[in-house]
Amino acid sequence: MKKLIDNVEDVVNDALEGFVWAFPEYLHRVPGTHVLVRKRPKADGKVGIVSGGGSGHEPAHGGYVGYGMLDAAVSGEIFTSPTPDQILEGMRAAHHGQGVLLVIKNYTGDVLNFEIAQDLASDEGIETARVIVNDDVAVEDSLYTTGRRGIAGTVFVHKIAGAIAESGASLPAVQNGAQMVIDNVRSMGFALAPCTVPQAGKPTFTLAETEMEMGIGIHGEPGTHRQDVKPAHELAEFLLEQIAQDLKLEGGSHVACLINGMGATPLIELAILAKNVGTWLTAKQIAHDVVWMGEYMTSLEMAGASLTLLRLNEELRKWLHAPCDTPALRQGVGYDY
Amino acid sequence: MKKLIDNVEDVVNDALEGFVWAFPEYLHRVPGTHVLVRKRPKADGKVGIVSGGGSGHEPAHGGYVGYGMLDAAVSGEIFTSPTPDQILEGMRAAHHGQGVLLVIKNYTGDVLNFEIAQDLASDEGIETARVIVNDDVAVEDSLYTTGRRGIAGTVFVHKIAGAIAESGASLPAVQNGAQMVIDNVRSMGFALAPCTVPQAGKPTFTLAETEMEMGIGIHGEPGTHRQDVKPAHELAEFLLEQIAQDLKLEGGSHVACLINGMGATPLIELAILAKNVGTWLTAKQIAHDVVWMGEYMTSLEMAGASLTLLRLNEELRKWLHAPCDTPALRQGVGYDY
Amino acid sequence: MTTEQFVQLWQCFGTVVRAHQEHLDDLDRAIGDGDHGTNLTRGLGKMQDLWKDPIDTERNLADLSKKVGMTLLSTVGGASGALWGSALVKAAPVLPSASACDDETLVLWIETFVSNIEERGKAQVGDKTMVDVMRPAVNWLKASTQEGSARLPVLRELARQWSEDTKDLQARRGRASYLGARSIGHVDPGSFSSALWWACVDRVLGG
Amino acid sequence: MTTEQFVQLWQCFGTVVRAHQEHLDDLDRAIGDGDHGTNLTRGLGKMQDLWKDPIDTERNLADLSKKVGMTLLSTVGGASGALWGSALVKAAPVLPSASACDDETLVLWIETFVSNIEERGKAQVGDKTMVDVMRPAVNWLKASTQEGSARLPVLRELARQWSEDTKDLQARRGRASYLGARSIGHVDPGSFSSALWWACVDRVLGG
Ligand SMILES: Nc1ncnc2c1ncn2[C@@H]1O[C@H](COP(=O)(O)OP(=O)(O)O)[C@@H](O)[C@H]1O
Ligand SMILES: Nc1ncnc2c1ncn2[C@@H]1O[C@H](COP(=O)(O)OP(=O)(O)O)[C@@H](O)[C@H]1O
Ligand SMILES: [Mg+2]
Ligand SMILES: [Mg+2]
Ligand SMILES: [Mg+2]
Ligand SMILES: [Mg+2]
Repeated sequence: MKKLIDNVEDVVNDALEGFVWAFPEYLHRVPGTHVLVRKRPKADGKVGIVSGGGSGHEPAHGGYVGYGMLDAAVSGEIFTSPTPDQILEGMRAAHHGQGVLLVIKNYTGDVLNFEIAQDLASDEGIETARVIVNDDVAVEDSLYTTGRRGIAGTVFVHKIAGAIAESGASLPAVQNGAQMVIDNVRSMGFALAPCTVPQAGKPTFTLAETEMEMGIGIHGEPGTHRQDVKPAHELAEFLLEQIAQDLKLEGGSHVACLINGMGATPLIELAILAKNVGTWLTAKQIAHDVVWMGEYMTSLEMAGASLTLLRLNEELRKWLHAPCDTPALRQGVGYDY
Repeated sequence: MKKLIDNVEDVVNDALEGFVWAFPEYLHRVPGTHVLVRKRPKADGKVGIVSGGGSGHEPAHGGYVGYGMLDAAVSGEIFTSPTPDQILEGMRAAHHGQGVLLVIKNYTGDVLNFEIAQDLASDEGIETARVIVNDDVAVEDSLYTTGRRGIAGTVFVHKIAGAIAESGASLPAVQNGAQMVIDNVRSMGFALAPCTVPQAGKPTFTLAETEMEMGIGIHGEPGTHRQDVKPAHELAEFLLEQIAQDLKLEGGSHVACLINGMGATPLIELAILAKNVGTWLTAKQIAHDVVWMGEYMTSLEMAGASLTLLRLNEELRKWLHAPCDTPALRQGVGYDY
Repeated sequence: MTTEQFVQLWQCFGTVVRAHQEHLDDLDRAIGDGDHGTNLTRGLGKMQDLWKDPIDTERNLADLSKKVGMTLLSTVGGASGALWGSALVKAAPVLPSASACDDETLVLWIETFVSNIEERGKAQVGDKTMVDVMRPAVNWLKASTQEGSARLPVLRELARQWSEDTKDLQARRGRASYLGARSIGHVDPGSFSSALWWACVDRVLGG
Repeated sequence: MTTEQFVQLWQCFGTVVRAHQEHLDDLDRAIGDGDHGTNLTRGLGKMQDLWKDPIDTERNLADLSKKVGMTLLSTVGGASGALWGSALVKAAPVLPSASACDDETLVLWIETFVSNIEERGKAQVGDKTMVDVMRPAVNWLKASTQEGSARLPVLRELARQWSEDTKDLQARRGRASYLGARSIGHVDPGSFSSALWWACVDRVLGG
């Protein structure tokens, strides 16, 4: 295991320190916690938004703390959901009198720990609501199981819920907006090479030089199946077909796209994937509006990518285009030509 | 070689298409060329800025095309400087009546091809000037050799020259500003794992599981020496000492920092490196202003990082903080709390 | 059960889990995210740290259950941390605020926190989780007519077997459920650590 | 040299470089960026494409030199593309706008483009570049008293040796110079491809 780290035990703490050091105008760390909050808090009277999860998904989630997105991000150990006491700290910091929305990715550990934290916050008189992101179409959605995982589509939830909250909307309105995103967003990913959790010291799975893993999550979990490495256009087609089928997209639909690198896949390869996404959408006569391409929700140094489509309506489009200013996502720079 | 591509021959073309598809509001491709230009060109009467080089350094250079940075970026094949005819196309597209500044990284191929293009542009009546970036302290600076390489520090040149040009300054003024950056910027990098040029199909060098390469460039070139993998704080110290010595930094100096990933190193590791950079600067009583952390100038899927320090004065600081709006770097989002 | 035994039980669990950390991680790597051993070791290690000094004066089983629960809740993370932690906190009132309890109360305490795990996790026997060991174990204890200390070595072996039996199941809860049919053929890590817990119950309270 | 021979010379160079592409890339990988073979193959291949149809009517050596130069300039990229390309363009006027030239003009043409390479690249013999083959080769040609066609096989072997001799040098120009002393012990890729060019000169114009 070759990693640019000092000590496997300190990885999360050191990275949080590095983030705060690199983005002092955006981030503040609640002392003694794994909680990053906005340096300049939101105005009172606006709904706070807290997200979080295991570490190892950077820039998620600390990278999305800032104007127009999150108020606080809570980090667990690598790939391990944060604990309720930490989440509670995040909720306290994010609370500006109008309640707090929790954005939770659908993993048992995350759901349970956030749920317990929500109980604790209620005990303190903090009004809370939550949404559970479950965008991964690689996993069957069934009432009788845990359902689908939450992966990169979460970033669209941050963006849109953040914009709604920034507008001064109520907690139910922010929650509804977030849920509208969740109802319309689907993702799927694959790995060309696995990742290694620092403390474990060995890869989460192994692949031969010609193999890839389809339908992976963001924790180095094995995916749905293993197959020979395919060219980018076949991968794009396969993922898009799964997603589009689940979303029941058809000619004339409007979508936003997220072409997300898993950590070790360089931008030049993501751009090639993007080109193929564009070709496919055009062929299907599906219009696209926003495209995000880069590393938004990673899995340590896994090589691979995920695709996310968000079906847009007028409302979602409006919030998606609203300005935001965070370490990882900034848009809406104003200037004269 | 596992890559997310369709065809080794089409990598550069496909990636350019993907970039333009993903960033339509920023980028336009000059038809039939490898030139990306601003979708909304700069106003007439302002100096144009053209940069470029081999592909494989994404987001460099197309990612820096936009308001406040570049007017055009010219891409060669992977790690191969672009040809004069392509560079000339870029200069034509970037020319708005006040001349064009060429930002060239100090590689023989780049320097020669840009030089020839400059001659061709002059023949067409385009006034030109150029600067040569040579920030890599891993390489000895000698009059009797090619001198130092240009690496990640180039992005500071783009940022500051871009801001000066946007202000309406003359070609000599933009060139002087760019040169001031070059005189004050130094970088050095290392690799934990090599990269593979798609057409070659094999790594540019090989490293044992415990080895790393110090002083690498951005083309998969071998560096200055090979050594055992070291913890992040030792690497940070070593690089910073080389850089600070060359820049003659001392307590009280002000710098901007770029913590740059080489392609496969995830953000969490860059953050750990950043933390150590912060610790070192504090210990040396060197004040820092701007920090950029992420992938700014990569080397395909090489694992590793480079550090860059730019010694700041009031003027450089001002231009560094000016807004810019490009695919890869945006700052200056305006909003009310 | 005395407070000494209570503390010994969790110290034993910490030691045994640490010894099996890599195996637990490996089990979790196969059908989860490879951190189950690391998670429990972190939390139980923290608890052992708290108890490094001569056992404090807190000779109060209810408080101890709450304390262990809170500690696990804030240090383990993941699904297992939330389940063990919150269940122990919720089950604490079942124990007396005294330095010992009888066997019946002990079983009721276990029954209560297992029920809490089931409720919180919405898991049933057969879902391929820790419940596949915890629930049959409590039921067996309740149904058993043997003496408390004599029956525990038997239960310890049964728990081990119940964990082994999760191998043939398809996961319906937890991270392994994302794998669908691919989860079949692997032992559930949480069931394995649960069996280790029963081994400690035997070691500390058994004959 | 006739226009036919001129075309044959570059077609030969394209074929021979393609055959040695991997070796040239390997040489460049050791002390550069591993693309020298790929670069030249791309450019020379493009030229072969242009000539696929029966050689055009352009029976004009000066134009051909310019055309080859422009093609290399716009397709090879890197240091070698700029050097070969611009030098051939600049040397074109030395050749007659006719379908043949005498030996003296041929040598003057080579001398001119080699000088151009030296000027543009600011490289001298000993800097571990293509100049280490090109310059001694022209000088030897000029000094030689042998017949044109007979001396070429000798020169071809000499060029090969001069390229081999770059192994012991430390690079002072081009990408290899960044390696400092670490560049010693490897043959310069550009010198090797230059020797291949001289081999083609021999094959097309030699005895
Ligand atoms: N809903 C649930 N109910 C009961 N037990 C569960 C549930 N989900 C997961 N578990 C148990 O938790 C174990 C995984 O714990 P751990 O690896 O520490 O957490 P995570 O899955 O969050 O990484 C599983 O092996 C399973 O036994
Ligand atoms: N300044 C120079 N003068 C003459 N020849 C040079 C110079 N710089 C490089 N070369 C030659 O070019 C060769 C490298 O060509 P190539 O690999 O195609 O370009 P690049 O170095 O840009 O990748 C070197 O081996 C050397 O012979
Ligand atoms: Mg986990
Ligand atoms: Mg090159
Ligand atoms: Mg786990
Ligand atoms: Mg080369």
